[in-house]
Amino acid sequence: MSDSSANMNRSRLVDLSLKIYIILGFAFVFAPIAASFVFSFNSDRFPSIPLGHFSLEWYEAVASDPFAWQGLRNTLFVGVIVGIVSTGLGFGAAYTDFRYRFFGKQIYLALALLPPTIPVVILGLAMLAYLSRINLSGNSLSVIIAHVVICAPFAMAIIRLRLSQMDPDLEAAAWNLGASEWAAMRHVIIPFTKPAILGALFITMAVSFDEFAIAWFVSGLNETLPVKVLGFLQGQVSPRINAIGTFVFVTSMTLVILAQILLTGRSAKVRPVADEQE
Amino acid sequence: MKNNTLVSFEGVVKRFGDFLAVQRMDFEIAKGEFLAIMGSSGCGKTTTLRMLAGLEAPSEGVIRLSGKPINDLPTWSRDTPMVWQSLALFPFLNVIENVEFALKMRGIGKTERRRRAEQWLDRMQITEFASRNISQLSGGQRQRVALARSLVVEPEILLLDEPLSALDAALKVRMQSVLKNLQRETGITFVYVTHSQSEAFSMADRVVIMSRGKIEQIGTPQEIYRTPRTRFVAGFLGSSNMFTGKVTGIDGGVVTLDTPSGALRLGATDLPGPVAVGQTATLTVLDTKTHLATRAPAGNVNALPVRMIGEEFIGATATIYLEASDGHEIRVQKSHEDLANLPLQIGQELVAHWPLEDGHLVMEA
Amino acid sequence: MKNNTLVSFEGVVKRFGDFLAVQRMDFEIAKGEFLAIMGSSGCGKTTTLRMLAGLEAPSEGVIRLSGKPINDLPTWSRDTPMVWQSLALFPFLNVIENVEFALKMRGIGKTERRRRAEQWLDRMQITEFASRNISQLSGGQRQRVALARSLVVEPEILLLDEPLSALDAALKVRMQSVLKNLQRETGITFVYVTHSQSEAFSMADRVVIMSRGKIEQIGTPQEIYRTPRTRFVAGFLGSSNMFTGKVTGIDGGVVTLDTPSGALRLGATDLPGPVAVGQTATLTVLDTKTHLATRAPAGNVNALPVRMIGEEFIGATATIYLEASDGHEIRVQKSHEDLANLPLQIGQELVAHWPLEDGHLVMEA
Amino acid sequence: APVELTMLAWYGHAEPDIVAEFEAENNVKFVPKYYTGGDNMLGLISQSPAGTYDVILSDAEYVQALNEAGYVEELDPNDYAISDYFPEFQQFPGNWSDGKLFSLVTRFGFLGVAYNTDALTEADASTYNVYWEENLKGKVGHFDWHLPNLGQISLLNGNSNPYDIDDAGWQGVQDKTMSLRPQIGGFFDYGGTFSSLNDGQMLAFAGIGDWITGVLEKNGAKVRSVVPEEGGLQWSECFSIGKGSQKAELAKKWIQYITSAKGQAKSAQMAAYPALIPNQKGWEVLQAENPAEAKRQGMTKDAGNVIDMIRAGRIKYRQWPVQQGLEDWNDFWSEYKGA
Amino acid sequence: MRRSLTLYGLTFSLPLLIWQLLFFVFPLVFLVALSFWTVKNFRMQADLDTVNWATMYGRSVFWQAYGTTLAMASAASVLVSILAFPCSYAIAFKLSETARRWAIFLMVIPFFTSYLVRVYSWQIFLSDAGIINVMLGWIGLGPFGLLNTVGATIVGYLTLTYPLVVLLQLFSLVFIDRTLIEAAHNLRCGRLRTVFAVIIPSARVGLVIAALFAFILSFGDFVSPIYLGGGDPTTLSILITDTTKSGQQWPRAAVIALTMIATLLFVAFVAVRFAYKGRSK
Ligand SMILES: Nc1ncnc2c1ncn2[C@@H]1O[C@H](COP(=O)(O)OP(=O)(O)OP(=O)(O)O)[C@@H](O)[C@H]1O
Ligand SMILES: Nc1ncnc2c1ncn2[C@@H]1O[C@H](COP(=O)(O)OP(=O)(O)OP(=O)(O)O)[C@@H](O)[C@H]1O
Ligand SMILES: NCCCCNCCCN
Ligand SMILES: [Mg+2]
Ligand SMILES: [Mg+2]
Repeated sequence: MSDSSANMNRSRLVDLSLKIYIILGFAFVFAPIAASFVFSFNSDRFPSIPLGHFSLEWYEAVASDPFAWQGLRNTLFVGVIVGIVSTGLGFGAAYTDFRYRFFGKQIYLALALLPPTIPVVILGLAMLAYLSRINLSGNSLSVIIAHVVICAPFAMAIIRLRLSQMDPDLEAAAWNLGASEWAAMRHVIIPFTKPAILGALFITMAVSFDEFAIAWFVSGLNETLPVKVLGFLQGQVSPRINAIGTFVFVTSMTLVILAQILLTGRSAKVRPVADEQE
Repeated sequence: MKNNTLVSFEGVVKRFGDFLAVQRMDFEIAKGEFLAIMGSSGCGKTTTLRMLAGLEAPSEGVIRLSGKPINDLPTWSRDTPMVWQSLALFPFLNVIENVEFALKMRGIGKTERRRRAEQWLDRMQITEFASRNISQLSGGQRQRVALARSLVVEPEILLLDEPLSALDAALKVRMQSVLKNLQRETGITFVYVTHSQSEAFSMADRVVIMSRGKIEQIGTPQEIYRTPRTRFVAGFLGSSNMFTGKVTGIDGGVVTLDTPSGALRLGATDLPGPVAVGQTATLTVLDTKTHLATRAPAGNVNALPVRMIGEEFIGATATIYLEASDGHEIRVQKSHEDLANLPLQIGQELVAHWPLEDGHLVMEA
Repeated sequence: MKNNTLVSFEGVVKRFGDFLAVQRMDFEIAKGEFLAIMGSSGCGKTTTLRMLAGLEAPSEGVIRLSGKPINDLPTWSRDTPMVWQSLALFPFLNVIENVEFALKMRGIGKTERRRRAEQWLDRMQITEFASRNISQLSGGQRQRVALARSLVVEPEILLLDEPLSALDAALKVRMQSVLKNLQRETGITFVYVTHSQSEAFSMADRVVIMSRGKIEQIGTPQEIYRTPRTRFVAGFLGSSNMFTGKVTGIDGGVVTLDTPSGALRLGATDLPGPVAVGQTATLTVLDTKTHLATRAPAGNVNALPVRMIGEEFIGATATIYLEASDGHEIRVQKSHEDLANLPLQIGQELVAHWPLEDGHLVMEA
Repeated sequence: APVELTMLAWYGHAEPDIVAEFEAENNVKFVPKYYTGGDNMLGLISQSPAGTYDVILSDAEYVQALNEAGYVEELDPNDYAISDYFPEFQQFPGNWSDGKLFSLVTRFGFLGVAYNTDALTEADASTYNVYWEENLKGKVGHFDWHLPNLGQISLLNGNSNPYDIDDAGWQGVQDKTMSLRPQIGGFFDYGGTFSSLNDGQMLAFAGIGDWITGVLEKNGAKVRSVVPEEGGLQWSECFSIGKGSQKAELAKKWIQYITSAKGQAKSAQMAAYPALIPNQKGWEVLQAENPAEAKRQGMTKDAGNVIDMIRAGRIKYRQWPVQQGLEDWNDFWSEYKGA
Repeated sequence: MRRSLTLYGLTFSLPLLIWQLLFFVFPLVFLVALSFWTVKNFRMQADLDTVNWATMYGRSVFWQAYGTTLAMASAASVLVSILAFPCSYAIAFKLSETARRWAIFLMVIPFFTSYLVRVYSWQIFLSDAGIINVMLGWIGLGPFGLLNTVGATIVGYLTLTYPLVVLLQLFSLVFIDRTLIEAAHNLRCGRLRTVFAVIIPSARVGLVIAALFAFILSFGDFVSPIYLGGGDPTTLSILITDTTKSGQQWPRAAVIALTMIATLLFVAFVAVRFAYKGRSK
């Protein structure tokens, strides 16, 4: 796509500068991640320059902390379920907005998009107050509930954006070719929005992985890892922050890279695969 | 309703908000008929087709398919496949998967599906692209995929929205005969929206001419061509000379019309309705039925002195452009041979003439 | 290069990866010329236009504009406005803003810009839509906006990629004359890609016929129509009967060809190159120059016994389909009058004939 | 499997260095929930079902609130070795209500001037006036809570009872505080306080004491705390049993353990942050186990030890304002920050 | 055909509606109710008193914090949009298919690292003895007070929003019809001008939505103002925490929160209106 544009319409200098700019952007994004990585192996409890010596002490501290493991399990469990549920809900809402016009749609959309605008500290307390009154507080389920509330809008936004790129005749064409609404959903809408669905799945999982303020309130004793990190940051300043951060980072990266490789591998030989599908 | 009626529109109206896209439409389509719909851009052709396909709901009126009202029948239960103007091919499926789509929706097994799809790829001469992505095809190639995708189910009725408009002339002709043959062989009813008069006239059994959401005329190509019922139709076909004036006399089977270009007459046998002296009306005569001579011929004909202002040649025919004494433009279309012994130079004074029975009356200014 | 050459393609080749979209192209476009490019779908018409517009870089060869090589000139420095097949209207601008776009880019002030844009809206009969969104227009209306958007700068050259394909017949004719007049009045060079033979032939000064990335023939409409230089051209125009066979004799200014339908002759004056006995060649004769009779006429003509298999009427002309003794299909196109005194029934035995000088030779099978 | 005991506390109180022994002896596993501020804690308790937390650790001020709101169980004084406590801590304010015991103080500490030893000498830091020094402009940090900071200014203004001041005294505190605003480099929570003192970002700190600098010192940072001549403030942490606890018996056992001499010595050396302990026998154990730390913190029999400081009247309890509302102080603090 | 909601439609529309009603609207209603409660002796009591509203709206510090937060969040969203655009533009138009996929992948990575961790890490860069000042020291500059400044807070906001904004911008840029760009070039619109005349208008919805998200996230964030800004100046999120320190003054905090919600709603409404302005349905 990018190389089909004729070469006389491009300027090497501009292209080069832009590419350097991309790299600078990544430098900004990765600087704190890299620093955290480095300091997670630093012996000093309080990070400062010059570095102390190499040490795995903070990893050992985390690894030997059963609550860190419990937190990780909670985080993963919550994150995966939140990702799936909020992507499902967000997809439904995005499709509703794309396809239907009905009375009160503005309100519906407001409900669908509002939650991320509520300050988390307040939302956390309000959630806790409400959930405890209906006996749903203090466990992973309450974190899932709360996270889905704030994640579904992200999923909806991402998927809606993709739907707006779809030729509106496509769905009609499928119906016209004998696909019921359900079949058109399965064979047209979902394939078309698949990249956005995967994107939404990842982003919502990531948002959940990283959310600590609401989770602090509603998780009770079943804390997720970010809540623990918040505790480390607010309560003691420990390089365990970096150790946990790096560990989670490396783990999720491995997963994402695997997914990426799988997806790339798939698309490279998309046709043969498509032939096999169902 | 006749016995062999497949589709009927009864008082169908379609509004988009305040905008009246289709006005009270009443017509029928017979089983196995090839119906073409023509009309100027934005006149409601696509909208009509979409209502039939169940993609728009009529605002008023009833549409029947095989006698049953289908207003409330969803598209997917209708079996009225359509070839889209925008094509609406599925970008995430390759060519053959697109063609297989409708079969898959009908639950037809993989092998059978593939077999039938390949057959149609072949028929549409796109076999070599079977596993290409849609984005890798040229406009014309895409259109053929769209055709194959709808035809593959061999439906009872097929709706086509300018299916050939992106094809080149040769391919268009070839595809026309493919379509026409297919239609004859299978007896599928075709409803065919097109901008091309030659397409409509050479393929269709009947043609609908629309203007601003209204049906102006329905009839066989011959009827419409020979006797345009409204000024719009005559003007739209672009094949008639038109003279507007006041009716000054009706007697002895002859109607006389006083026009700025001169007094003209026509036979009163084929009038569109009651005609009274003093009414304004338009006389139309086909440019192919309008003859040229160096002087007014003898006999019961209309004859107008004209001056030649231009000529144009397309293939076997030439079109001569002339103007009457009042500056009104008149065209004459003839084969080269017919014109061979006329002094055709710009500025030449000639006489345009036609027999009374070749003129038709339209009660409009 | 001639003095009045505006554009020249010199050995231009375009590859997309391995795919050869345009093969060694050499031709020139004169200042003020109206050049039409035709060819089957996917043959490289759009690619050729895009190279001229600076939207694709030639893989080999040089394109010159007014003598200067422009291979390395970016689009925006070229002044080669184009009317897109997909229109490419800006959806975030309304109609008049679209039309003003190019003027704005040239730094023309607001009032002047508006004035000139309005003038063009008017010329294109879309004044009433001036402040509409593009999405609220019908296909035809959009196409007119696209035309206005490119024409508003009154450029030296205008590239058009099937600009009228979505318009209805009447509008198409009107727009054709608008375009043709405009081209004459302003002297703008038009390079016009079209699928429509009648568009190309009635508007263009010269026509380029392409096939599979190659130029098959360049010439005036008459030249091409009368003397197709290749089988492809003859077949593409669809207006000639073709007979392939072996050259059996060349003498006395007459070439004899032995074909399955019979022995045929033609004058040796207008041969495409050296011809030798034993070579395979194809004789073409226009269907409008092919005559019918009940028996072989006297004189120096080719005459073939044929049997009628069908007929078709479009407007003033009829096409008769016949087959020769070997089953080869032959078409004859005539006005109704010309056919008036022939017994035209399916199955009727007739004779197809034409004077020797109406046949042309193509050195291909 | 071990019995789970839930504890709501500041960070550190349920870490292995403190609880491991108790856990092993009683086949218990603590499940901690660490909070980051008393208000935060109150909010959490008030919105959670009763019985969620078995053991609650809270600062002395909040104990009253917990008690009044009925969030904690009554304790039996006879269950605990209160008699081992220094007399000052046996009837500790807030622990008792209408003669009934609701919580038991377990650790305390002093708040004074925390300073960077490279930038200031102990003599420099021995007055709250050091905060106004020209060379500390932008280098003075606040622990972001009105109570200790305003208490210190109140002490500086000469109020012998820093939290029980009349309107004129309150106005004086406000005026004096406002005059400090240009010196301030930031308002920090616990973590921020740690890092900004450690890396020299802030050179002096108001509203904290050894519980911060002690940890930093152990890690080699050049910081210390001193109780200045105007006097210091005392913070105190108390244990209670949460209302509705299903494991009250075990909770009681824990409080017994941590207030015993052995538990107290552990508590004094808590890895998260050091503190003073009110149990005299605990002092002895600490002296035996870790004389250096006992000396560093001033928990020795030597004259001038921390109890002597209390007895000399140099230390005042941190408490809610008496004549003004808590809101008045807090609102002023917000205004001060926003100024 | 747009029919009224059917079983099919409801299957997609209802779940979110029910979920948000149950778990969002009710807590929100509770929040509204809470703002009318009163606090006595550290205990919140159900009440119907406007005192919290009157108190908060009567305090200059509230309006100060409001102004500060609004200004900082606006600055952050404008800044991040401007800084992110060349990057997303370059990714969309200057990279090959494969490089683009990797760039997107790299931009997603930050979502899998804790924001807290990253902010904490920034302290190491920005402090007086931190990485940046040490490096500046090598060339004889500084140290500069970088940490505990508004600038540092903005760096934190950028950390939070930059990857998201790049991705959202990118998402609308890659789907721009390339022929539009060609058409613009063809009509004499140069490279840079095309960016402003065609690319930005075409991607307007995505760009505005991205800026809106940046604004929303910055407006409500309390991590950066505290850990990088040193809590000074007071933002609304800090004021909320502070307010609760008046002995369980959650009702007053609710007033602040509701005011923030109203503000964000208003901004979102205006932004969406602007984004879709001039587009037909
Ligand atoms: N969804 C819609 N909302 C509003 N107006 C519409 C809608 N669809 C079509 N129209 C309008 O209704 C009229 C008829 O449209 P339609 O698409 O049927 O025209 P058409 O005859 O197919 O034109 P063309 O030959 O240009 O394709 C047009 O004026 C069009 O602008
Ligand atoms: N960017 C591209 N990459 C690869 N192949 C291309 C590309 N653009 C065009 N082609 C191929 O080059 C050939 C010529 O394409 P072009 O668009 O010029 O055809 P065309 O003559 O305009 O056809 P149509 O009449 O269908 O518009 C086609 O086979 C097409 O598939
Ligand atoms: N991490 C918690 C530290 C608790 C210290 N409590 C004393 C408060 C001093 N203001
Ligand atoms: Mg249409
Ligand atoms: Mg093309």
